[in-house]
Amino acid sequence: MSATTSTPDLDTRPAAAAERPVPGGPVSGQPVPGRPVLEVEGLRVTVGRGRTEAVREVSFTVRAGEAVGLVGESGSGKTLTCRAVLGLPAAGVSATADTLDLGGTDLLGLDGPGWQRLRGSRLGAVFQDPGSYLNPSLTVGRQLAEPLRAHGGLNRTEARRRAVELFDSVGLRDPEAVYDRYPHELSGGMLQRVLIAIAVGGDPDLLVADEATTALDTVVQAEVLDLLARLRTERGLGLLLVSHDLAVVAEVTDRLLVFYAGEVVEDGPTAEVVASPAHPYTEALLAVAGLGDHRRGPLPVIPGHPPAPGEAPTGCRFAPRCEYAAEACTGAPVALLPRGEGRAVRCRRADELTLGPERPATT
Amino acid sequence: ACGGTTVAPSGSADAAGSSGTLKWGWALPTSWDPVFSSAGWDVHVLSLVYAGLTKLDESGKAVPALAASWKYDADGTRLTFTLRPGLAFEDGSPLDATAVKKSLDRGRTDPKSLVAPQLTQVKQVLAPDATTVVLELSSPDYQLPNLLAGKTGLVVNPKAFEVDAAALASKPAGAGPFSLVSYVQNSKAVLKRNPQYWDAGSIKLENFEVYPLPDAATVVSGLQSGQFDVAQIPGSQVEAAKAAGLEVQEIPSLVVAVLDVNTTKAPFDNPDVVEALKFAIDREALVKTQLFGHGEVNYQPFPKGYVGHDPGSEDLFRYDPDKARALLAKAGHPDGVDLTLTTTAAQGLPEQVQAQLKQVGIRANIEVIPAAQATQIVYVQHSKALFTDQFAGRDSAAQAFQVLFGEQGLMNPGRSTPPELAAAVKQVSRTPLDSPDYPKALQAATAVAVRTMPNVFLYSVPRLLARRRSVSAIPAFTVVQRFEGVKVG
Amino acid sequence: MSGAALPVPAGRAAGWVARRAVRTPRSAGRVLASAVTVFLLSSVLTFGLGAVSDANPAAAVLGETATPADIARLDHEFGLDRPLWAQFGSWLGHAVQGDLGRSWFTTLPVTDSITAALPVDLSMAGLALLFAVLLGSAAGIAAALRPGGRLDRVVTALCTLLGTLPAFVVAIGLITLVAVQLRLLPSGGYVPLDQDPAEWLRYALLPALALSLDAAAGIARQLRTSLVGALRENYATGAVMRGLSRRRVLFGHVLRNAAGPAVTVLGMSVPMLIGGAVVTERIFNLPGIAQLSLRAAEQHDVPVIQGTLLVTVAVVLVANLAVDAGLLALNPAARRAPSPAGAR
Amino acid sequence: MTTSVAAPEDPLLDVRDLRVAFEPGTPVLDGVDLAVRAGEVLGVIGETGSGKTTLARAVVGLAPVAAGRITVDGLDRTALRGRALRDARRAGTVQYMFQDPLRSLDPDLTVLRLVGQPLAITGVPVEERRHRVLAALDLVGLDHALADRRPAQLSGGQRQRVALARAIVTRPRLLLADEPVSALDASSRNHVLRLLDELRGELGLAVVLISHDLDSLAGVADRLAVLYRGRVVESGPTDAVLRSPLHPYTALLAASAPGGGPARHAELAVLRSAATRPPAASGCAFAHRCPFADAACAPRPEFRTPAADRAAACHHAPDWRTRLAA
Amino acid sequence: MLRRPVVALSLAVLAAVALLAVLGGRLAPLDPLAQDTAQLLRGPSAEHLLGTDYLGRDVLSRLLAGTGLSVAAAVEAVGAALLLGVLPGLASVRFSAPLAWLSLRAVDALMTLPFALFAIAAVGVLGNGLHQAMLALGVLLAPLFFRVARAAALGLDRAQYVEAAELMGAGRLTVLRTHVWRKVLPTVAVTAAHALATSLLTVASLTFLGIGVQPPAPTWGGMLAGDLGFLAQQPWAPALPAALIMLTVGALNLLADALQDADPAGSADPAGGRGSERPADGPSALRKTTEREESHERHHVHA
Ligand SMILES: Nc1ncnc2c1ncn2[C@@H]1O[C@H](COP(=O)(O)OP(=O)(O)OP(=O)(O)O)[C@@H](O)[C@H]1O
Ligand SMILES: Nc1ncnc2c1ncn2[C@@H]1O[C@H](COP(=O)(O)OP(=O)(O)OP(=O)(O)O)[C@@H](O)[C@H]1O
Ligand SMILES: [Mg+2]
Ligand SMILES: [Mg+2]
Repeated sequence: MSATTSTPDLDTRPAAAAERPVPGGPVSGQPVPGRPVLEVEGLRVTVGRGRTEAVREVSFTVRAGEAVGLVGESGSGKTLTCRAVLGLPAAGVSATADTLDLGGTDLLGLDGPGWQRLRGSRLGAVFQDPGSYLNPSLTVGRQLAEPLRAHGGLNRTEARRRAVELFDSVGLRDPEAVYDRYPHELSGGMLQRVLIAIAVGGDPDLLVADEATTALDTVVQAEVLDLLARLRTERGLGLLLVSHDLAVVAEVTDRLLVFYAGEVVEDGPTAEVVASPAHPYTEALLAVAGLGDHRRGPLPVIPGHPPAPGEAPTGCRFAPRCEYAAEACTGAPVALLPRGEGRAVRCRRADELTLGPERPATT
Repeated sequence: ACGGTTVAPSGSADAAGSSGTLKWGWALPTSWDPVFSSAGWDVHVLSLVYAGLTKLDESGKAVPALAASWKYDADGTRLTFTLRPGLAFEDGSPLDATAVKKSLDRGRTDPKSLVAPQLTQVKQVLAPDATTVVLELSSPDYQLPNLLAGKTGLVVNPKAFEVDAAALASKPAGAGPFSLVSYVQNSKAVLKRNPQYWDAGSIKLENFEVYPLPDAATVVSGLQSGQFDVAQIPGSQVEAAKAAGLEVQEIPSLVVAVLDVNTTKAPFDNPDVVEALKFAIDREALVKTQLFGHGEVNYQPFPKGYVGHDPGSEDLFRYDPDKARALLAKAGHPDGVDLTLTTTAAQGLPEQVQAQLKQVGIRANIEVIPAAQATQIVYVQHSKALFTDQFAGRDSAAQAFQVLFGEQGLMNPGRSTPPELAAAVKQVSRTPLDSPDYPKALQAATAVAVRTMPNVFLYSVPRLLARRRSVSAIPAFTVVQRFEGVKVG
Repeated sequence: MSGAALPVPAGRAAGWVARRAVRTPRSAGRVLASAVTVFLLSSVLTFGLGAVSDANPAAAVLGETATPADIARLDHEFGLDRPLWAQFGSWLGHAVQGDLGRSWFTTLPVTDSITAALPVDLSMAGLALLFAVLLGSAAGIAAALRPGGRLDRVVTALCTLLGTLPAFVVAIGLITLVAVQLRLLPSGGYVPLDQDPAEWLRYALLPALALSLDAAAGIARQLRTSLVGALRENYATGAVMRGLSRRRVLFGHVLRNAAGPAVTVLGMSVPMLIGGAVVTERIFNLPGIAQLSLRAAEQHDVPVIQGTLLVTVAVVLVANLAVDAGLLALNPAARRAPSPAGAR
Repeated sequence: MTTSVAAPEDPLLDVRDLRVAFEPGTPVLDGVDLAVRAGEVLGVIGETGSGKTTLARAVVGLAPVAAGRITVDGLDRTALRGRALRDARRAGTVQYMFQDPLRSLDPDLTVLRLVGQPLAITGVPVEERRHRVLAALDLVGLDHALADRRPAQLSGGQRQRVALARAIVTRPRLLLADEPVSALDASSRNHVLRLLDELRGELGLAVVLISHDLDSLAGVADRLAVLYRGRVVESGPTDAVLRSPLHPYTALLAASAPGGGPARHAELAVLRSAATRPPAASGCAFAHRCPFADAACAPRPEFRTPAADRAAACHHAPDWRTRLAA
Repeated sequence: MLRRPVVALSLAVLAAVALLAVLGGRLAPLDPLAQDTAQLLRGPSAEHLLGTDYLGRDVLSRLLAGTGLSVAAAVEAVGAALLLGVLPGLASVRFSAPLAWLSLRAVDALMTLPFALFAIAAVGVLGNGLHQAMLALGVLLAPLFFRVARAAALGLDRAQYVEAAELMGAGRLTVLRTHVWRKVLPTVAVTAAHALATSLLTVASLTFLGIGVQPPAPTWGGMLAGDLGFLAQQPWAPALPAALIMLTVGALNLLADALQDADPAGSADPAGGRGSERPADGPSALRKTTEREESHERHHVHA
């Protein structure tokens, strides 16, 4: 069965491949720290036949070695944003942007083969439910070796050797045995490691991890998060991490984007945002999450529901649920304005309010 | 078995001009053993590989075949055949009187023989010398030379049935114009010219292939595309065949369409109803629609031109719906009558007959029975009142009478024969075929039969043969189709 | 849906069953048990069909001259005076040894008739199967490449159209066009494969094509549906994310997973191709099993009816086993089995 | 059904030495003991596949019990069969909330019918049924306007609340909630947890709450039971178990939760350090992953109670913590 | 659903056919059985809008009058199949393992029998008539319904909401009524539409072989088969019944496909939830009638 795929049908780039560092080995050609690997400006995503705007005006930058987190309630547009970056909009979804740049490559107007060259080499992704992203009838090793051969121009034995090394580098024990396993023979944690190995196999500049740890239990989740952190420092990888679990994001990321109803409502260094949120929604979110606080106590909630796409109010979208909402909040759309060093917030009353993490939200 | 397609022109010194292959779309036999063949139409194919003491000429008269001559004794109970000298079976073994005797005896005495009933009057067969065969009869019967031209008289090589009689079913052993090279059931039979045949000189075809008859819808395209050289076609395809550049021959045959009537079943237990039935049918219309005009209205079992055809019975029951209605009323059915018309294929004739009967108040309900069960249901159990049938004719006229009208007659479901008819038929059997009285006796019997018997004859069905232009005309044999003189190419 | 549904390993219990599953004695035994049971049940049905018919050999063989004594003699000769179960037992017993009795009508051994007819069906069905697979998968894949695109709509329309035509209309249409109008191929008849392969092909092309169109349409539709479905699955996205080309994703990943239902459809069309081609055989004058059995049915030749049905069932069962093996080969990992707990 | 009032200290749910095996020889639950009192929330935690769902399903009679006893309110549920089982179920004293609300709610039925179903089955007349359904919806904080919607038209949190409403409409005494919040974002999660908390107060419910999420459990559970490979390895008051675990696995779990800080990280490093061996067939279930495992761990550990209300099944319970610090 | 043009068109065609089936005889301008030997196989004329057939009958009238019988025949076969297939299929879910296995093998056995061959043989035994042929066809179609119903019911039997109902103490009938029936129905309807199409075609083919015909009452299949004998005279004649068959069969198939494509799980999930979560069993998993049944059956657990 394994004898069939012999020739990669893409342009193979043996020269480039040969230069690629072996995972775990000395990191060469590492991007200059701080060099942007992903620049997004004015991203808009519409869904459905009515082209309802589900994400609007999203701008952010991921630098080499930096981890950027996207947080927000369910349905706030985190996945749509990631998929737009990955060039994988679902059926009925379309994305436009002013800038969409991956380390110098303009992603806008990239054609099929262009995306192919990026994916599996400079762009990697991991999702929730890792098992479903692997072909159930091929061994996981073969699925890792396949892009190595297609993109890296390795031959069968080289690809296998490299794949085993990669498996080893993501902390899979007995990588030789894992190579010949089928997806259903591996646990969720192992599958997520396999996906990560595949994602970093092409030595990407950017790794997108959308809810990559959500279905895992805490022990495994912690292991996977550690792995991501390690890869980031070792390879200078830019990480875009999505989760609705603020605790996870707070622990892993450098920067934080808080999404609400398709908009970024707050943007800033994670530690600062967590310590002193500037937007009432961020504050509520922090309060609700109760970061790492294992004490009995009243459980705070944010009253009401986030609006469905297209049904958000014209003014501040959070206003109907905001305990600080005032007359001014409902009129015109609110702009995302810079606030201090490297921070921005989308709130009319940002300057008037003093918000804090410990302030419990309304019950 | 017999291998390959290699054409062997060996030993055909007398086969000057024989060549080519004729592909005939007809029907393959139920068995290649004439004694066990169970279908009437098999005789055409069996006659390709077997020969009889006699054969029938184009008009149906017995003429010499293996026997160069024959003669009856004075009281008609002893028939002596004189064989041609030097006859041989296809495998080369001699065909002498002993062989003929063994073959006839097998047909008479084999417990499963299907021809035995036709030979019941033969007391014994003698072979006094190599070329003389004597049949001793229990009663005078001048029909035997005719009868022996058919399946009953086809001579089978004793060597074959003495060794393995069952093998004959797929491997004929005869002395006919052709011999079988290969046979695939339901597919085709490949024959080659038999140089040993007594009349091999008149066989101009080197090879002969027989195929099952194709569907009416595709037969013409089969001929056009060269799948067949000759094939029987239905009347509806005549125009198409001609349009496709094929030659179409209309050969008169003994086949006649007929309704079998069971006079023991109501309402036919009343003779007036039977007569009403005869008048109620518009045979002209039937010929027009069923045969597309290629055929003739007929009120009797024999076609025009055959010795048995009675000129006095032409137009006997000309379509007369009023009379039919009157007869029905007379029979006590003024408001019409209900009956069941049994058939094996409902489309066409039965539909039309049904519609015609409706005109005179006979409400016929069509019932379809499987063709194979027809024998059992209609002929053996006599359980049906009215059945659409076709009579294929017989080699001997007396035999035809027996089948149609005899007390044990297959197509006489009522199982009764009026004495005057029996007498007339007896007279036929007792009249030598070459006697000048013979036609008169036969026609008299026909006249009695059509007036006293319930069978409703409808029309004669010609044998419609379409052929490619490369094939010379097919001789018009009324009873058994023969291919003497036919050429290809 | 196939005959002996081979137990496709599924569920937690089978989670560990990997590609060696095909060869484990347990599943092999189960497959065999299934196949044998199906065969037995089919043979009961087949035999029962003859048994409930009131047909008897006397009617077929003796015809017009039958007397009650004759009928009784023949019934005895054919063993019809024994109890049904005994008849069934000896019939099946002989059948598995290759003896299907003798035709009532021609007195030829049924086995011989079938042996003569079967190659016709097998070679024709084989060719038709080839056509069906080639045409069907080409059309199905082409349509799935761009769901809703022009090609997709053309293929779908064509499949729908083919599905609405009775088989004989297709066959006669092909004859009229190819054999009569274009005079490319003969309109009917048959030359055995072992006699002259080239001639065989000339004769077989048209009927095989007529036979295959329906199956091809079925395969195309099924393949298209499952391909489109599979392309939406996460693992297809996963393959795309690995930077594989569309072609590679389709052929290397999606096709093998999506081919299952199409292969099943293929398996289901085997009975149609082998025994169900009555109309095609009739129109093209092929001396196959279906013709044999149609004729036998018309003549109430019970041994032949039973024999042809039984042999067809056997062939179909074998074909089904092949399909099942094919499915397993396509899908060695017994997909959808949830990951066994504690595998770390 | 026994109606004799149990003494308050008597547990409402009492599971003794429960053994569940889907296939003979490989038990999924192996000697589980549990007790929950009325008005108490017992949190069950453990890694994927450790048998949490199976435990809950065994209690309601959906998993094959190989050995052991499950009594609810003094009635042995394992002994019930046929009619008696159906009658016990119709009484509605025990309710089970499935792990996945979308799958356990018939997509074709409206909220009204879904929640009313247990009442319909017991033959409650339509009017009363409607009344009680709306009351239940009120109790879980769902708008009456949602009563005519179908599951697909609800948000995840709303669905979870519908499932909860269906569970409490029969006024149960015991509720088994299988990961009721794992599919929800933090706000919705807290909504549901608060509801559970309120209900046990108002209805005197005993709740078994299964979850991965330590935060959730910390919020509402009075006591915790930690499951590992089909065995309860530790149990005790929530706070105490999470702060000072007696079992290394519990410690690993607690330390793995995000947001722990540097101290936790050091602890984690030690706890994870063991090289994985294949799990032993007998003895301590955790030994193969345990950094403290040694020859002493070969026999199966007893369930010991070093302090009041606390218990752990670990041979090194008294001393591993010191080795951790070392 | 209704707004999709394919569905609307199919339904329109089927409604027209149904109307014809009911009213066809009354709409016929002439007596469909009246023969006129003076006008055999004529082309269209003012008197006979679609010409006459081989017995001079009015083709238009026959087509109209034939609708009823053709449709009734197909409905008869499918009705028999439904009866013989669906109920046992639903019931088989509760069979004991050996009985279920045996019933499946029996169904397999029926399915391995080649369709046409069996129909021919059965008609030979039962007698040659439309009803007999349809009954035979019904028997052969029944396994399809058995499989479909069983698969659907099996999937549902494992569905959590059925388990939930059992936990409430619901009896089997209640479960069947409230949960199973409605989910099985669409699948059965899809299969029935396909089966109707199949039986219309099969009737036509059998008629061509001379099986199951009942003249003079016209049927589409009968007319089509009959007309093929007169291609030389009227090459276009078979096109008329063929077109009716094609239209009806096509409409049925398209409708079935559309029903199948309407993915119930695909309906919008307004509240978001997590994108990839979808019920793994439930009706959407039952859509493929060709799907193999899982070999291992559910553990029946009643502690
Ligand atoms: N293919 C689609 N068609 C229509 N609407 C969509 C589609 N995909 C997403 N949406 C809608 O867009 C909004 C944002 O969805 P998205 O998946 O980005 O949310 P999210 O932030 O990732 O939420 P979660 O935490 O639940 O994953 C939601 O309201 C969702 O319903
Ligand atoms: N019906 C079943 N048949 C066979 N094995 C089963 C069955 N149900 C569960 N198991 C097995 O029992 C073990 C425990 O499963 P269970 O669902 O109880 O775990 P869990 O703790 O609830 O896990 P999760 O956190 O993933 O929900 C697993 O190994 C599982 O594979
Ligand atoms: Mg998301
Ligand atoms: Mg669980």
